[in-house]
Amino acid sequence: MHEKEKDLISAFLRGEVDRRGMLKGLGAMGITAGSAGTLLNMMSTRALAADFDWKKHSGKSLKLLLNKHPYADAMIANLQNFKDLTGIEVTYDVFPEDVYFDKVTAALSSGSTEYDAFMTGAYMTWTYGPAGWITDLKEWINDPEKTNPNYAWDDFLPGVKNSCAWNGQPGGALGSDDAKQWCIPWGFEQNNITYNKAMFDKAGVAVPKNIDEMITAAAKLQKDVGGIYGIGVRGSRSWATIHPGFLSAYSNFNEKDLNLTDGKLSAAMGTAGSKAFHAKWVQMIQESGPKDWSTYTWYQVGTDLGAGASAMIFDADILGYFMNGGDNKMAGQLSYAAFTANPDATASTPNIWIWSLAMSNFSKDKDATWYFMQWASGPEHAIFGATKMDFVDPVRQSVWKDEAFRTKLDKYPGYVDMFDASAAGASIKFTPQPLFFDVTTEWAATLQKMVAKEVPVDEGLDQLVESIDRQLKEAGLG
Amino acid sequence: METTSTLEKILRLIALTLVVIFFMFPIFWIFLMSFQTNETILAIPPSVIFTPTLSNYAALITGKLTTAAGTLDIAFMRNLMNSIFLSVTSVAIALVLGVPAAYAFARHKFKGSEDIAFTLLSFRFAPPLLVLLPLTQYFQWLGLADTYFGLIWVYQLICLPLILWIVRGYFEDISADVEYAYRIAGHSWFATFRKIALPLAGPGIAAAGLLAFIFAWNNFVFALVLASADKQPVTVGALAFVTSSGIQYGQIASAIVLSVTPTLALALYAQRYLVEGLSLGAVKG
Amino acid sequence: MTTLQLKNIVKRYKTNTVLDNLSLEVAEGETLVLFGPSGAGKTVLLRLVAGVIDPDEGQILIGGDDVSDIDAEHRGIGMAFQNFALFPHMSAFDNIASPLTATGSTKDAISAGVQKVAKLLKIDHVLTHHPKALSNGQKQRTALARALAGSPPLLLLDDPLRNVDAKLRFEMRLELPRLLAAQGATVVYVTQDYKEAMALGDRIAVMSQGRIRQIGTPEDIYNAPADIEIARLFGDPTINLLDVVPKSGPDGVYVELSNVKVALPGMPASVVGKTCVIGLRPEAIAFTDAGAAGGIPVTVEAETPLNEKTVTLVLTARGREILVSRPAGTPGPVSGPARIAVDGHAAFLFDKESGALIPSAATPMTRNGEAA
Amino acid sequence: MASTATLRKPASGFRISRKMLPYVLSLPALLVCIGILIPFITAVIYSFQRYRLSQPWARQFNWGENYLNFFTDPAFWNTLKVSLLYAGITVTLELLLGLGIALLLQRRSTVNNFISIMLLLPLMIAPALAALMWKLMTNPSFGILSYLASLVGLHDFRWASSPSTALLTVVLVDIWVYTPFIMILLLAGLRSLPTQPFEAAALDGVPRTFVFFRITLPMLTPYILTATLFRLLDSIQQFDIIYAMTQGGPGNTLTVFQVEAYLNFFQSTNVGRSAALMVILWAITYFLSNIFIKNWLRLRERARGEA
Repeated sequence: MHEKEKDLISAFLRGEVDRRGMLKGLGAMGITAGSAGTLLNMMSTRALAADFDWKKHSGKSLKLLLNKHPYADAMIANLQNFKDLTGIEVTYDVFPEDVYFDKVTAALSSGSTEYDAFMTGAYMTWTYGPAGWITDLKEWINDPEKTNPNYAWDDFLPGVKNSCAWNGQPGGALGSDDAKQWCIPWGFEQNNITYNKAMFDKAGVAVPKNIDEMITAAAKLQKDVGGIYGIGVRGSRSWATIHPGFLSAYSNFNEKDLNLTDGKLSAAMGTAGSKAFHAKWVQMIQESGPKDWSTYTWYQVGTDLGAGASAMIFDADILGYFMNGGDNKMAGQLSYAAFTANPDATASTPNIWIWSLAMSNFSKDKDATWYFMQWASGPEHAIFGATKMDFVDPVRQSVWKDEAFRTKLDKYPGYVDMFDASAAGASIKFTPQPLFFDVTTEWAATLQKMVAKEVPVDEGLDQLVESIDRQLKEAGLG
Repeated sequence: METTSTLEKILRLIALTLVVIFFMFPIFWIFLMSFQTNETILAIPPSVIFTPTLSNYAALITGKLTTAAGTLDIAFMRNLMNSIFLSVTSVAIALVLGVPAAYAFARHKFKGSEDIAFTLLSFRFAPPLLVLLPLTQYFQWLGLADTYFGLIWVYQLICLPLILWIVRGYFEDISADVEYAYRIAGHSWFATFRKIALPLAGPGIAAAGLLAFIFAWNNFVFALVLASADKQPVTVGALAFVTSSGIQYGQIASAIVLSVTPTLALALYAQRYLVEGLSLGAVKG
Repeated sequence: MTTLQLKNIVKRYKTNTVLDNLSLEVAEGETLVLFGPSGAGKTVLLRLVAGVIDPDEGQILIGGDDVSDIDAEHRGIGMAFQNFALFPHMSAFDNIASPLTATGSTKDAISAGVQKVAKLLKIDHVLTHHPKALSNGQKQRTALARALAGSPPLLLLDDPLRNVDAKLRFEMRLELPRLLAAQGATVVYVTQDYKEAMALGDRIAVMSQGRIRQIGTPEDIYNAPADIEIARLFGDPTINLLDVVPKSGPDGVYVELSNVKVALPGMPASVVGKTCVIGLRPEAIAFTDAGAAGGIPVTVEAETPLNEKTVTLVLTARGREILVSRPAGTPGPVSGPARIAVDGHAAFLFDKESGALIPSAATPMTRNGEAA
Repeated sequence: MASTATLRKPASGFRISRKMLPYVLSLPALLVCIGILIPFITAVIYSFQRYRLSQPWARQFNWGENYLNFFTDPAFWNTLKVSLLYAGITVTLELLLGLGIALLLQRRSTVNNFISIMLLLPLMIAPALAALMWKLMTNPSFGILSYLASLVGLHDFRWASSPSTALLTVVLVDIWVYTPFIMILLLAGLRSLPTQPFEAAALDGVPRTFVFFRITLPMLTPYILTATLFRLLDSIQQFDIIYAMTQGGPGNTLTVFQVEAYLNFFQSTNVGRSAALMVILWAITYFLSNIFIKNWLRLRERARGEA
């Protein structure tokens, strides 16, 4: 490598040149953005090495449990850098998403020492944490001996970071002072609108601004475009139906899943506001949702949008992101918008899904594991993933400020604006408690009954409240 | 029975055609899908007109899969090898263990034989989910977790009862006198078992083995829970095409085609045994 | 050649006692026929001897040695089965060779052995066939050849002629004694056919319901059947059985047949007044002249000439059927009224209730069977 | 020849007695399986505990409480009902269809043999993958089956997504996957029946329906029992197809035992309740198979007696 190039990169790393300037400079030297990224990483590695003993655990080996996901792919693509940096050998098991969490539960519940760290969602830590399977990471984050000075814990989006911290008390506020950091956020998903611009234009429909507009827009799209349905949302009998668009909109109306009074939890879906919202949601699906909505998961919602079978989705922004590429028929034709369901609300408050990294309590070498975790969630890898791979949505504010990343998102019209509009309000809206999956599964089943007109909305919610209160009591929480 | 009228022949033909259409159409459709990309698979309305591509098979065999989110490494061929290894070994061991036991139950009405036979069968109806958690824990302690040995042991739960109960029927249908004759002629029980009982029950053993093979092949919960990624069978491997950036239907279809091929080859090879062989009395009373 | 002894054998299947305290001895070189109806326990007995099943109680001795600890393959037995029990997946040659392969003979020795016995049984032309391709008679001969091939000292033949047609059975019945004699083995032969039993057996053991009812030479059994059942089973034409009530006269016990007194010399007085059945072999009855004393009047109904004898069916005044036999070629009435004379010495008297033979001082036999 | 020389004594002193032999033969199989008995017993113990993985501190024996709770839990009764209904419908239909197909293929011919092997194909596809494919084929937008249904006027047929047709759809997939299993066993049974009674009946001009119900069916009964037993055991434990197609929905339409237990275990991590559900399922299958085995043995014995 030429000295000039090295100098430029070093200047960037010292903060003297901004990223764009550096890339421009490198480009002028005849180096493409792709190889610039690699160069940058190599240089970063050196820069990192300068002020922290990365080699402390050299010669050790770690094993990861990963979900087949673009985040994991990005990490694997960059993994050699970590090995070079630390001398730690890393192996990994990747399992299909369909069975991933079954594998995690099986491995952890049996106390397997095989895996040191693994990918998880924040919701899952509400089980794993109290079960004693994962480690509170605060101890490491706050220890300058163990965490490199460039890690910048403050750089993480606060809503996201806090959503991964819980004090273990049923109903305890996420991110409270006594909260334990069960996992480190890696990448996350905000639930907003992804829409098919051409269809919107054809039907002459504007991007909906609230739930009522969404209902009418979806109906009009379905009617005017023809051969498609208006809006894609998930509907399977699973927690996954509740957490994306549905809960995002629900909480925008300041409705809650559970109430906490005097340390006791009780179902909160029985309010008038909740019933009104449920009625609208159900109506929207009945009128303009997918015909076989009750079998819809992430995959079907995305596939339909990508194949041009639906006009919009109210789901994870990164699902819309994926559908805008690859061999999807609608690749390059999708746009994004933040969504504020409540006409009275000032901003979007999406519920979020956070792919995170957690440390197994059964890990044989937690310090070495933390080395991997801080690298994998560190700023350098975040930039690499976001710019070179599909590591959206990144959880570090610095990445969102990164010019190269923002430029990359130009191909996704409205994505950056969508993010900026809703990031502040983005957090987990669920009440953290160990019966999370019981509550959400039953909630989804109730929605299915309502959509199938097996039960009226009011009555269905009353039954749901009754049943959940009973289960909470049975578990000693209510 | 052979006095079939023309009308009846036609009716039979129609019925058979309907049966073949019902059972074969989805297979045919999967086969077609395996030569398509998602773009044509997800056409509205569905269509049979497409330019066939071998890209799915190429992706599976080379282990490189291009998706909306970049190129992924997949271990499908390794999964396929695992499936073959696990199923073949499990069935082989189940045969080695199960056939002599079946012989014992068929030939020797010994004290408690029905109870033991029933106990062995009862393992088949213990829901796998029930034993899964304790099993993973015990395997952890015994160091059997993440070993082929452990997996093959657990697979016996699937294979052994099936083989035992089907082969038992075959042995019972062999005339005892034939075996006595060989014994009396001066041969040990083992020689008799090997030279008389085994060859005569051979078709039944082949048929039971094939059915056990199919059930072992289709299982995945045990491997998923008990082993790491490098030991997963094709049933888990094929789920890798359900990615967060979309379901790769073309690859799943070709994965199904590839994964069915060894079993189908085995079935066609053992055709004689399967259809004729069972007729020696598999389940006969 | 060896001896076979069974001592107090008991075999039960669940609650059903198949062999009930059965004892039996077979002498060296002897051919013993086990005769009895199906379900008598004959086949079970053979299997016990062969060693493929174990007795619940009792001892089996071969050549004087207790064999309860010796497996079937070491007992030195040849056995032929009623259903042939050929190995369906082996050629006739391999079937017959099976006792020879077990001893580890050389290929040539096996081949020579098979050829020899196959020639003897006239099946040397079908040795390459599988059982499926053999006729019933060939199967039967193959089965027999297999039993003989190893030159076993003890040969168990389980009704080998049961499943072959009449002609073949007739041929084999003539052929077998020669074969068995040539073999020089001790033989236990099971059959349900009295002629076979008479033709083949040095002695016959009559079995029913798990017990031996009578044992003795064919003549013994013929001349002194232990009960009505045995009397009826043995003999062709069948024995004449008539209900009688013996009376006491000056010359001893007598019975009346069509009001004609027939003296039964040597009968004990205790039978007087009891309901009995008299058994008269057809050859114990003869036609007499019309004027002779003690002649019983009958009507001749039909005559059947057999090879060496002529059998005549006659009716008594009360319409009871009686068979009369006389050596072929001797004169006799063909139709119409006639008189017959009964040889009281040759008559059997059975207790009607129990069916047991009532021993007479004149009966030339020693009782055997269950009492043994 | 000395008479004792006729006994060929065994060469070595080691000898497995006839009484021990069957035990020796069946022991390895039993030992291999008995290992599984330990986790099984452990699981039964779990079912008598209050045992949620997410509340390890609250783990304790609550004896029959998990079971007692079922009595007042409408979800449990629904599960019981749905499971039995599902098993009943699938096994009945598969039996009828399998028997019908076996009768169609009864005649021995190359074509029939080939068809019968090809019909096994659905069985060879892992049920989870088969369900995935069916889900695609019944998708209202891209699904070929939905398209074909719309051609015959069924425009709004919702397949697995409507409570009124979900059971039907899942049963359809189950039939598609598992009928071949019954078919192949019954076909083998049919082909092994002795020919004489049928020839005699044909000569006497006995009506064919009479022949079928009075000769074919009774003679086939042992085969039918075995096929039904294995199918019933699997069907009442169905998971793959239902979970992949509907996850137990819509509503609680298809929350069969295994789906409930799976969700209880893997998602709610309520081990105690999950184990109790499984133990009840196990008890049901034990009871059912006991009935079947008894009948099977009785039929075998009868067949033996006639032989």
